[in-house]
Amino acid sequence: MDLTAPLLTGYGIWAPLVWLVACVAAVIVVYLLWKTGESSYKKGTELERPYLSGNVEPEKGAVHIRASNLYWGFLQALKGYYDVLVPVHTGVLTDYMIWFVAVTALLLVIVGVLS
Amino acid sequence: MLWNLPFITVVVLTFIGIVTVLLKKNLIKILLGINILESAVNLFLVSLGYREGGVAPIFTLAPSQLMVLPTPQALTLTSIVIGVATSALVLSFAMVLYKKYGTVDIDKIRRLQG
Amino acid sequence: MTFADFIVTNAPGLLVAIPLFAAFTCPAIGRISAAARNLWVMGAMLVTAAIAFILAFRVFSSGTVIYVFGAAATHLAVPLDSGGIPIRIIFTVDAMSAFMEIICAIVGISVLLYSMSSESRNSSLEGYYALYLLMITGVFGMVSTGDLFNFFVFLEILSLASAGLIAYRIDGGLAVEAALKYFILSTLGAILVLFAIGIYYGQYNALNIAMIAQRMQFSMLDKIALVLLVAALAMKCGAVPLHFWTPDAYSMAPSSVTAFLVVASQASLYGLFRVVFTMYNVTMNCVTVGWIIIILGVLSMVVGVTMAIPQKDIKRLMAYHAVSQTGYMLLGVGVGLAVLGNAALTSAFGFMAMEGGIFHIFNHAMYKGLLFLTAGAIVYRIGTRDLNKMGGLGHTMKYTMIFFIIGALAIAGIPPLNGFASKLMIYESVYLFNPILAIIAMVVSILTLASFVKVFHSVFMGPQLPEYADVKEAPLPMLIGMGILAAIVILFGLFPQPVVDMLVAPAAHALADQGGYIAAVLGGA
Amino acid sequence: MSRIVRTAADILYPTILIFGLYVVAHGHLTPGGGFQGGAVIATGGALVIVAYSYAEVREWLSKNVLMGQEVIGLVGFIGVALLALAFGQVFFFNYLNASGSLFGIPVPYGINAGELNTGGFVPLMNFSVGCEVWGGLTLVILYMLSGLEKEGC
Repeated sequence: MDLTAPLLTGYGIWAPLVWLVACVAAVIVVYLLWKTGESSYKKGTELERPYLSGNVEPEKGAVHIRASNLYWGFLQALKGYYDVLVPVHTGVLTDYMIWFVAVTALLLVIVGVLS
Repeated sequence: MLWNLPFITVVVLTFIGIVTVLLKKNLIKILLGINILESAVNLFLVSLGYREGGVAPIFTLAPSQLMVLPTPQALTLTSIVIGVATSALVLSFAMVLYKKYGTVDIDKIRRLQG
Repeated sequence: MTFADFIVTNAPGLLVAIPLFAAFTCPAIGRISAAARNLWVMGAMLVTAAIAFILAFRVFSSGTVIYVFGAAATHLAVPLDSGGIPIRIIFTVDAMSAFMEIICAIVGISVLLYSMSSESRNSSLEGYYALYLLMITGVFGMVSTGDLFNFFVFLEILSLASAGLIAYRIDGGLAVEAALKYFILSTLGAILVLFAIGIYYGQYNALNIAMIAQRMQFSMLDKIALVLLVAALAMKCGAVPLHFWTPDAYSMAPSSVTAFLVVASQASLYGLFRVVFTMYNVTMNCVTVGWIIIILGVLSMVVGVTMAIPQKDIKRLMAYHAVSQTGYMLLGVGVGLAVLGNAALTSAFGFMAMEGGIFHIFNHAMYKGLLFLTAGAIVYRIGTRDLNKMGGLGHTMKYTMIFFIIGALAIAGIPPLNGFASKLMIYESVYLFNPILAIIAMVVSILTLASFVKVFHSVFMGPQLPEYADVKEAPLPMLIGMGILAAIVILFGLFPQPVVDMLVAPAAHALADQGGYIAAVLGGA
Repeated sequence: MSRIVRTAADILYPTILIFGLYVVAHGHLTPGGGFQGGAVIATGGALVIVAYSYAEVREWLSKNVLMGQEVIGLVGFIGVALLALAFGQVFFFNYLNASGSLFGIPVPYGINAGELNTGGFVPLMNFSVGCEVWGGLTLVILYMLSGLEKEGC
């Protein structure tokens, strides 16, 4: 058994180890490039503190962006879709059972007629 | 016609069961609907194994007599046992829900949604 | 007969006997002391897992193993005086079953190790461990059994034990509500399964899957039975639009149980594949049924991931992702089913799609289990599931964060983790079948990544919040449980081809090879 | 409940108990078996609970004993099946059948009244299941009643 064999997908190949080696090489190159840069950052000085155009730094809890605020735009853009989809999950057991029975009936019709 | 009577009963019971499950809002009644459906399945299984004029499938009466099929009866028994466990579990859920939510109306038990 | 021979011969029987015995004795052992009970349960789990590995090794090296309960010999499927009908309870373990058993054994050990410390705050854990071992029994039984009625019995054992565990922490009634929804739907599904079993028995006088497969006519009654089984099992594995119980049950169950509920759903998925491939195979209209499964899969992928994005409860979000990932498996195997009748297409991409879908079952169980366990560790430490209240935990829970990153990258299909390998197989083979399906699958993958970026940002990133200043790292047993799964995620990602060769390809071929299954049970038919 | 009901329950309970045990013991000969017999006995328990009050019954029926009964029944069932492995046979192999020992008489051929001493380990399993169902169902009833009592019913 060849552990290093690439994954044959019938259409292409995927060799994770080669990919990993390439990644490591890229990281080394990037690191070397980064090392050549000029180091102006000094620990323990004013540079460590966030600069907010002279305003006072807000308290820690207020800085953090909470989960609900992420992807607001995405949700707003797909509002029509979500307005249909979310109310379907009513939380009422009867609705869930009606879905179940209805899908079974639909499949009965499909399989009974088409095959 | 008479031969098909058990199967007609199965269809009727299934229909009653499904209607009860889908239209009733009381949790206990839904459980009863499920029990009706279970009886429909059990009747279906038992009538599948019936052979006209057959005797009970007990080994002591073995010689040269037609027996009804024993396997569906074993299946039915197992399914009854599972049905008892189901009923007990749903009833205890209903008790806890009644204590915590103050209702067994399925329309009002919907704090998890979305 | 030596001890090793004894174990090897009786492995399928012991696979359900040991967890059952341990579950039944658990309340009695629990009276002695909590430590003795933990040791007992863990020992039983380790022995069961070892037996599962031994059995899987035997199956992968020498073909299908059958085990006939109560017969004079283990392989005597057809008693001499029965007129050629296999009447006994039978376990038929082929490569696909062995594959599922490996999944169940690995996740079972990690989850049990994890729950040793995650549940240690609660009292009366005898019931918890007994039900957990019953779940293990149910999954092992479902994936090993060779006759339909036992499939039903183990399905019900699994449903009862799962419902009991979901409701285990009553949680102000919420957990009971989730368990109620899960259980009523499961019971309805089980009734449909039993109807289907009755139809088969009435037609073919047999319950044995191999016997039914051999005699299959695909008459009108068989079509009805097929639909009943497909609908019930698709509901149990959480395919849209029958997925409504999944987010409720997954989010309200204790986290350790949720990780195992993933495996339990996949046992139902296994049942679905077993029905369509082994019992019907090419006697039915593969294209129609294959497309039904593909459409269920695509709906699951899209609806699952889009519903996950706006969620605010961390476990509910992950539960919707579980629905979405189930779609990939249905898509892959559905494509394999749709081209089953066509030998050229099957060898061109059908098998690859099936292998992708089956490989994804394994990968999904690993990374989804890992993600649920990390979510459980977070909830265990900070006491809330609300994503809006979390933040800055990366400062204190470093190992949990690393495990979460591994799981999140794997589920999003980022190389070189295992999710990428199986998704690549699905993309490429499905693209040859129908390009639109492959594009949908890729878009869903991107949305998955987006959704997990949100979780990662809102849980671990940001400044350390004052209310979580004294949060500690998760306890060691929980980290070990997560570590096992994370190690497998990385290993399978780095060495995909050996895994495919050893486990996945035999499983896919065993699933498609109906004649081999029948011959193994009925003997060269 | 009234004295009439209590007296009737007093008289009926032993009868139900005996009948249930009969159903358990003849499980391999007549319709019935462990589950049915156990359920019959548990029904007797329910009758006593209805006739008397939960507070009185709680003193007679110990949950620990019932739980123990359940565990013994379950372990007995799986243990009897596992013993087959100890004899070098297949799991669930009926090693007692026609062995000449306990329940080991070969089944007599022809029409007969039924021989109790047949069936191999099937009667043993019926006893185990009967024991388990007796304990389990009574326990379910007791737990449900104790849940009601906290409510003040």
